[in-house]
Amino acid sequence: MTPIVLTVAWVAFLLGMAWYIAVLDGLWSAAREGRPPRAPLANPLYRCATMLRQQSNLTEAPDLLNWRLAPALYAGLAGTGVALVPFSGASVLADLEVGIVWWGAVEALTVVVVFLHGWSANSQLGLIGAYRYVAIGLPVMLISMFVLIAAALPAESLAVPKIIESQRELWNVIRQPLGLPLFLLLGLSLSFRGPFNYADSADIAGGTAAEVSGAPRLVWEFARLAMLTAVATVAASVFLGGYLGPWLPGPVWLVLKTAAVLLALVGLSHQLARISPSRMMTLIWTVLLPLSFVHLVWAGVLAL
Amino acid sequence: MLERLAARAPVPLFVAMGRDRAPAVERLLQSADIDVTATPRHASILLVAGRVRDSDQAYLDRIHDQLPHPRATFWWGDEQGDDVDEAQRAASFDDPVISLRALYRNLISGAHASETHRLPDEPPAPWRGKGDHGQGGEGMMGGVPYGRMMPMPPTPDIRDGLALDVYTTQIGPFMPYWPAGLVLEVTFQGDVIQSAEVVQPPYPPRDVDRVPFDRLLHETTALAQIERARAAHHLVCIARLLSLVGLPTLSRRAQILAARVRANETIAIAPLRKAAARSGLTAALAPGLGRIDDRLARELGGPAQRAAGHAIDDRSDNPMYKRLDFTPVTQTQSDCRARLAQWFDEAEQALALVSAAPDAMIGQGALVEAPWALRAPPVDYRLTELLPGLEWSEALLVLNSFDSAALCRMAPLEAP
Amino acid sequence: MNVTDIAFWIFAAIAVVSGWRVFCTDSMVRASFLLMLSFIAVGLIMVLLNAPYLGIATVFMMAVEMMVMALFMVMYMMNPAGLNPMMMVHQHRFSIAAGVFVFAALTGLIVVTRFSSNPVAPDAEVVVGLGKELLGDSMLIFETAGVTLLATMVASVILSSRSGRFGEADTGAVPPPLEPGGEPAGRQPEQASGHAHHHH
Amino acid sequence: MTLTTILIVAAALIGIGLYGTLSQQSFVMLMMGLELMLNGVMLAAVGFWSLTAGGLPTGQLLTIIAMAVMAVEMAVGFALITAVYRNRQADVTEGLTTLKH
Repeated sequence: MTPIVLTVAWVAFLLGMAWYIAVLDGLWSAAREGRPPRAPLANPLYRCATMLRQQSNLTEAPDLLNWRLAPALYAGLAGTGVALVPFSGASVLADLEVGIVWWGAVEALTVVVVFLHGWSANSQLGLIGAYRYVAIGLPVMLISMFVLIAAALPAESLAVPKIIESQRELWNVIRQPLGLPLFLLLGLSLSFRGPFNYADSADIAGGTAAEVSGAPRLVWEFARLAMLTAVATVAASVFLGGYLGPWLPGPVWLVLKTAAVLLALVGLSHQLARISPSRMMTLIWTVLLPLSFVHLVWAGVLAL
Repeated sequence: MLERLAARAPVPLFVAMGRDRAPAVERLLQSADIDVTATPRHASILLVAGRVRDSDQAYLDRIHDQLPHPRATFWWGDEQGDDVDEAQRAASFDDPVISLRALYRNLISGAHASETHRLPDEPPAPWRGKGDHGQGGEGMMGGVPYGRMMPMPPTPDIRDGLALDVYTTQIGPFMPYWPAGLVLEVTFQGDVIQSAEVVQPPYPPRDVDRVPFDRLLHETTALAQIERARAAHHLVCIARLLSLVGLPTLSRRAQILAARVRANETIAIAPLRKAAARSGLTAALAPGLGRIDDRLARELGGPAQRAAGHAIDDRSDNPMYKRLDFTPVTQTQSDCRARLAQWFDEAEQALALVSAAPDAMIGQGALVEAPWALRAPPVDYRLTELLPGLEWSEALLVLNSFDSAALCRMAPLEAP
Repeated sequence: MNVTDIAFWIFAAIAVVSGWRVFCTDSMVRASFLLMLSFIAVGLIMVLLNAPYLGIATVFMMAVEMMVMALFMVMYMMNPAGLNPMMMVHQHRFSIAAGVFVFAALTGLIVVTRFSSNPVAPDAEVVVGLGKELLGDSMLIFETAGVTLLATMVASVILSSRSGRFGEADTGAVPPPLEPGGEPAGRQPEQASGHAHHHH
Repeated sequence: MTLTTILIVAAALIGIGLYGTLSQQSFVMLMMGLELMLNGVMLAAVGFWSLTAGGLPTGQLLTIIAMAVMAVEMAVGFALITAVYRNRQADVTEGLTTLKH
């Protein structure tokens, strides 16, 4: 594929998957509430139009540069995450030798961007959301780094394409069974959904997004979906063999696997209750992080 | 094109819950055509449900001015005079969804003009700042923007003694998941509450929940009606907690159940309870969170008292209930978990009573326990003693683990 | 000038300007994120210099570090959320002179020195080389760094925890007297504390 | 992009860092100055490694060690600030006077 085709495919993939998640969200909640869904396919578009129609308001003395930049940066980070992943053996937008390290940087910068979004609006509930997010986001990021290092071990490389190629015989999800579940938690945390929604939850009136309206809000909401897509794409590639698969062409396999991971993520976000931030911190530091150590040791022993 | 698409979206609505809001408010909020937002910044229509105290008007105006254009206000069940446009009000017994949709469509297309600011859009005090971002000046403490207070001197943190700056702000009365009408002045360190003071007490329980109990004072009333009102009240309380722990879909299910109970339909609570338990609702409420001491539980009465293990219920002495072998359910722990379990148990028990004696009548003036403690004495305990030391999210759970009658009693206006 | 040169100059300008703005901005949060921007620009220069692992690891590490830094800033500056600007400097003229002098001296040295030229081959496997070095010949150095980090973690937890050596830190962990009934051992701090000072 | 230009940029970062370290009253801002100096050192190290050492792996190792030093500096620095703050409520250098006289 030429770079132009790849770029178009990349944009279409991000937009399409964001729409897919929004549709899934609608269907899942309708099913759980026991009512018919309301225009399930078009509803996300209607909502987009509503946000575009609204004025983008200002607060008193916000840090306007950071406030407007944060949604765009968040979406951009998600975009670079997806760009790391090859659609097929020969077509990858960003063929980075240290792809996994860049993904780590994406996670770290996401925490910064979300904090900035909450901080720069100059509003107390947004700031509480921002602080909470940092407290939870940083340790979850550590977990995902251990998980990804474990996945890089059998491939003997930090590049995403090589990690995919190393799964020709056996997918990492079977070789390293703890990896995918731990990585899915990262997905919920990076896009703050369901049990990990400490940044934008309703108990702090929308948190970091409490003061934003209009087009910037649309970008912010899209960026959350795009980040979830990025996590699912990386998960599909690192644990489920990415484009590898019989009969169908590679890109189709990647899309199918990503869609399946997204279904799991949406399900998890709707099915699990949120515990208080301090208890979540305890859970992460005392249970999940040690679990990721065990996982890394296990992967290391296997790789020997 | 954009307008046509936007007009078909669910109406983004911010609800300001007033006193005596319409019985159908829960039903409205779970309609798929309505999108209840957590902040006024995301809404296009400000729905004022019920009456608003005069002292809340200023808060309401501030919320109104936070709605992005195009925006409009809709009064529901408030006896606003004829000066309010027909398109922007509904009587409390009306279903306003159709009017709301029409108003929203006209707002989007421009047929209905967007409302202007109600308050002057200017700082509350004269500008006294400097600097790029307009917040202040120079020196060790920075500036004093708009003559506002600078941070308080640090106080030792409740948890680990690290003395840091605190931040004081007013919260309420129209915050989502917040007891309607309550205004607290809260001092935070991070998101931990250091102290709280009542500025305005919450609204008393709604009329809709009291109807069968008030009727009982002067006429014979069906047991089924009384118990249905109880189950509906408890389900609404449960729904609030479900929302707070991040299960909005289950919360809407509880609201739908409450509306159906009120509409005399036969429902089962067990599936909801099971789904909530499977989603980790109990795990989300830390054991011991919001535990109250025995004395307070006794003074509060009602479900809070029974959640503390005291089997005290007016229904125990009623001959009709005695005939149905009624014994009060109780819990032991007296914390948020126990009160939630108590609501579930009592709602299930109420529906069991309905199906056991669908035609039973209770004689006029008989003593029957209300969903909350109707005749409990004033409490010598303040909500403001319960909150310090809690994180914001925990504080909200604790607040919502009490019914509005208990909150009213715990949060009277402190004498100046 | 090729693309690499243009990119280098852009990143260099970002690194230096944002590094300078760190000490001019009046908000703590902005200061730490400006420093992060400076580090990111340097990290990207490293990528241009054929060190992709080091460059991107710098971005990754500094994003985390500056996030933590921002939180600490807000915690310890008597300034809610770092939203109020302030200017807190001492010996300002001397510091400027020292900074300019060091820059001028280093630049002078750099300009007069002749460096040998032996650039890294474009097709060299630098990441593999670094990995082999870290876990091969230089394993001892690498492990020493690891153990040092572990010791640091232990030390910082001990230093920052509430329970001090002689009782709770915030109530004043006073060492016991050397003779019974005497003055506490060690030097006593004066009562004037930095913080109380600001609230005059 | 020659070694000279890279080193001049690094020198500028070190100079600014030194200015910050000497001029800032707040502990945390002071640490920022130190970090900026280390930033310049890292850039210089990678510049030397890339353009004069012909890709010798130990050159990269030096930068990794500089990063570790930065992490140590930061962790110990914050721990000390917290300890001092608990004791004295001090967050600026003038708040500490016991080593004077």
